[in-house]
Amino acid sequence: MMAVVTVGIIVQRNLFSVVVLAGVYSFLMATVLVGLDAVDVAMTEASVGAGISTVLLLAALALVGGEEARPLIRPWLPLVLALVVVGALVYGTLGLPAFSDPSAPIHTHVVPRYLNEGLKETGVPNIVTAVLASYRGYDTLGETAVVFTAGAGVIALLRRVRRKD
Amino acid sequence: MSAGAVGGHYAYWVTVFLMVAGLYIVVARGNLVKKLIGLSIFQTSVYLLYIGPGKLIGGTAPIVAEGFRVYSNPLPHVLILTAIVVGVATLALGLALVVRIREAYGTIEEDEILDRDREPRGGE
Amino acid sequence: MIRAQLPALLVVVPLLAAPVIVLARRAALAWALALAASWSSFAIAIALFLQVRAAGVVSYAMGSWPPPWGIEYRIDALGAFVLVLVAGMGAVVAPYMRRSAAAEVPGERLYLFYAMYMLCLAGLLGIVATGDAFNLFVFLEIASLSTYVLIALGRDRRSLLAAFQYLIMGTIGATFYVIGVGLLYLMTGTLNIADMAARLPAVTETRPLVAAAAFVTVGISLKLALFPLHFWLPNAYTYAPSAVTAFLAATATKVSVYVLLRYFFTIFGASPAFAEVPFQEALLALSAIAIVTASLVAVYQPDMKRMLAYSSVAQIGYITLGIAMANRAGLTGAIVHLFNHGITKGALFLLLGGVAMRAGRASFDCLAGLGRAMPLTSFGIVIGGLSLIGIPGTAGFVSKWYLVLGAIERGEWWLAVLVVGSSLIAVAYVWRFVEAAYLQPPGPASPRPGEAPLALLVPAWLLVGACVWFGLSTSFNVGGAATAGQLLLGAR
Amino acid sequence: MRSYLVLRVVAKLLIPFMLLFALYVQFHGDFGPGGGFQAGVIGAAAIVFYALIFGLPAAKQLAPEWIVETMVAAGVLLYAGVGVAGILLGGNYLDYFVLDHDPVHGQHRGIFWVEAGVAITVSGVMLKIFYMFAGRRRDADEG
Repeated sequence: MMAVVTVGIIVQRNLFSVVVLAGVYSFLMATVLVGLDAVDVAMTEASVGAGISTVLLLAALALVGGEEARPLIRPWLPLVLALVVVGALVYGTLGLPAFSDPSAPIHTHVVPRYLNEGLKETGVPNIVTAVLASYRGYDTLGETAVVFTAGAGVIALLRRVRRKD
Repeated sequence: MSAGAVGGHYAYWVTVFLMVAGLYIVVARGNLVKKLIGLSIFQTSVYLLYIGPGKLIGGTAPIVAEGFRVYSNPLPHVLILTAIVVGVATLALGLALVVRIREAYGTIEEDEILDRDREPRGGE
Repeated sequence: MIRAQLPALLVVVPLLAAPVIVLARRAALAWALALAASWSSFAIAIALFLQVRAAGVVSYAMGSWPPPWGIEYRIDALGAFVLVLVAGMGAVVAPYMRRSAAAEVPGERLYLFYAMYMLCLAGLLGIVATGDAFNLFVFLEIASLSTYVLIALGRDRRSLLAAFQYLIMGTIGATFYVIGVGLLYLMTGTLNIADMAARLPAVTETRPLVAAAAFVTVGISLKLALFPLHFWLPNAYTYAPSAVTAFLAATATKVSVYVLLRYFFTIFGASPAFAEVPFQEALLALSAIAIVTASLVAVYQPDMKRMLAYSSVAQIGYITLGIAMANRAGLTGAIVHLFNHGITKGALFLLLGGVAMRAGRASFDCLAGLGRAMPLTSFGIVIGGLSLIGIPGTAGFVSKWYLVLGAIERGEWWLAVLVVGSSLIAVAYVWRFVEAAYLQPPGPASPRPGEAPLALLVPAWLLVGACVWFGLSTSFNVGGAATAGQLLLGAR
Repeated sequence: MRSYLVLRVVAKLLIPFMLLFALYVQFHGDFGPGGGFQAGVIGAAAIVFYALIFGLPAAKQLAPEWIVETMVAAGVLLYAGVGVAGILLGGNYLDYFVLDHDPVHGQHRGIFWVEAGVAITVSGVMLKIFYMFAGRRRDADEG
């Protein structure tokens, strides 16, 4: 399903439809994430990935004009690059543990502590929020700083300068 | 590759396809906005790489409640929340740059911009 | 009590300064805050260096959660050494920035410029100090995003395109890094670098490890501007405001080298799976090509800043060459060069900033007759150029000496010849400046006689002095590098 | 902004619930899915939705430019401030145990304030970016 949407994005020339397709793509991704029990992430992907980025893209398109020029004349170079990366990736994933075997290292090493003591230590049933805010709270501070940087950066770039620069 | 293993690796191969599709758009297309969208597709494929293996067949969402024993792995979810936010931040900044480039050059096609640069060095 | 909190304060002080600056909204106040924050983080970096010299490794658990569960700040000899370089450059560039940025960045955006500078400093310090793989990615993003904005604030319209291209390349690099960390997480179950290194040998499945190593290396070398992936660097350095170029040239690429060292030796060195994978040889070949071609391209550049940008790509080739040698002398040479090149390139770009401020551009036609118009600046550039070549008595010589030593130790003569030979190419492009500045009469475009403002000269000359001082008394930089090299090799 | 009667009525109905939902997501984050980011984004989306329907100037009265800009900085300061409070009270940076006599309650308090900081910054940034893009277009038309 998502593969079809992605191919659509590649082929599509009119930018407006590409943006809409990107929105559809994000919503599809959100549904897949719900299927994978990633409820928090699905919600974020839906609201942030589909909502805000589509709004931003549309706002930018309004300023930038929605038509795309003819595609690149020599597409074979990127294709070759893409195929090389495919090879490396498939090679890499062969050795990975199967889809959901509980014996995989990620389930056995660090996570059990979060799951078992999470409620006792932080009193927060939603382990994801507990890990996000408390166990790895510093990551989230960095993340908020990233959002802040983007915000300040956009202000710096787009603030109208009185004299035409 | 026994059927089980192939089934097990389906999630990875979807990730691989999306990753490569995103990369292809960024490299092949000249339009700056298209590049940014390709970039976000490339980033979303990483989410699958993290969260796919985190799922346990019998498990439910990692919210501790009575009656549930097996939970999916919450750690990748935390990492992906950060990755989504970083992706949107980069997108917002990229779009701001595209708007400024559009005003400075009048176009958002990479090759046209490069031609405009080869003119006599105006705008110094 | 404060001494125990130093690792956290090191990053938090500049990180906190940025929002306060955005609230302050006035450029003068913003500059004062930026100065105070960068100097205090420099002081903390020095205190940490002393702590590490005494205690070996400083470990700090964020939020009091023990390491594998919470995020850990882990500063060892190598980390402390790079921290001093980054924080030092931050402290030196901050006073320089007041005049130079005011001339190049439009007034309303100046206070945001300082906020971005603070975030970039916090990001870079955060990358070096952290002991957690994913946290490193978060701070890598903070540093990169603020760098894109800093570059885009340049006066020239081409700085926008340079920033955009760097954004695309940088984000791809960062995402490659995340894929690498994801694969490592899937195999070891932990994100803490030290914990990961401990658990890696136990992992039998080698294929994903090799893929993870490939992804992390490609991702980081994109940020490092290693030879085939360096296309964003010349434009970014040339069109960015000169204060930004100086700061980036001295720190951004060096931090990526630190990450490469950290991954190569601490994590991948430990597991036997990498013995047969030809990483070392590939890196050796790439750095050799980088040194030769980048130096050659540098000789034919019309613009001095772009010439120095290509020379940066070549110098980074030296550092990766030292890493690829993987023996004690080579590694010490790489780490020492990381420090020396940081100072030298920082000094050169700061001086060029003075020229750009007075003459509007830093291209060769307006450098003619600089010797008389701006004697102090051009003399400083000459000393910096000598250190770039590696003339005995300057910092550059020390690192080249160790690199040659490492090459001989490995018995590969062509490497030693390469290092010395490419220094000759460096002589060529430094001579181009000397010839333009001293031998040619002042052309129409060259600046009216009159020195660069004091606020620009003092920091620049501080760095030029450092070049010479570290060339002569090598206790600090070689000592620090040797212990760091020993630590990394010891980990193998 | 031409006025669409139907849109305006629907908007009047929807927006209060969107804001309410944003607050719900914020405070319910501990028990169900949700947290600072989602709450911030949904809040910002509600106001953006309002701006689209009732026009930018109207939205700017609702959330004036300078308040949004202070929100952008205030959220990060709040978050880092919680961390500094942890240090002052004796723990490491971002240590919630020391925020209250009983550790678990301390965690609750820490997580609450941290999530609030995140929500403020995220909604501030999203709104500010929207104002910038929309404002730009308005000037571009007149300029």
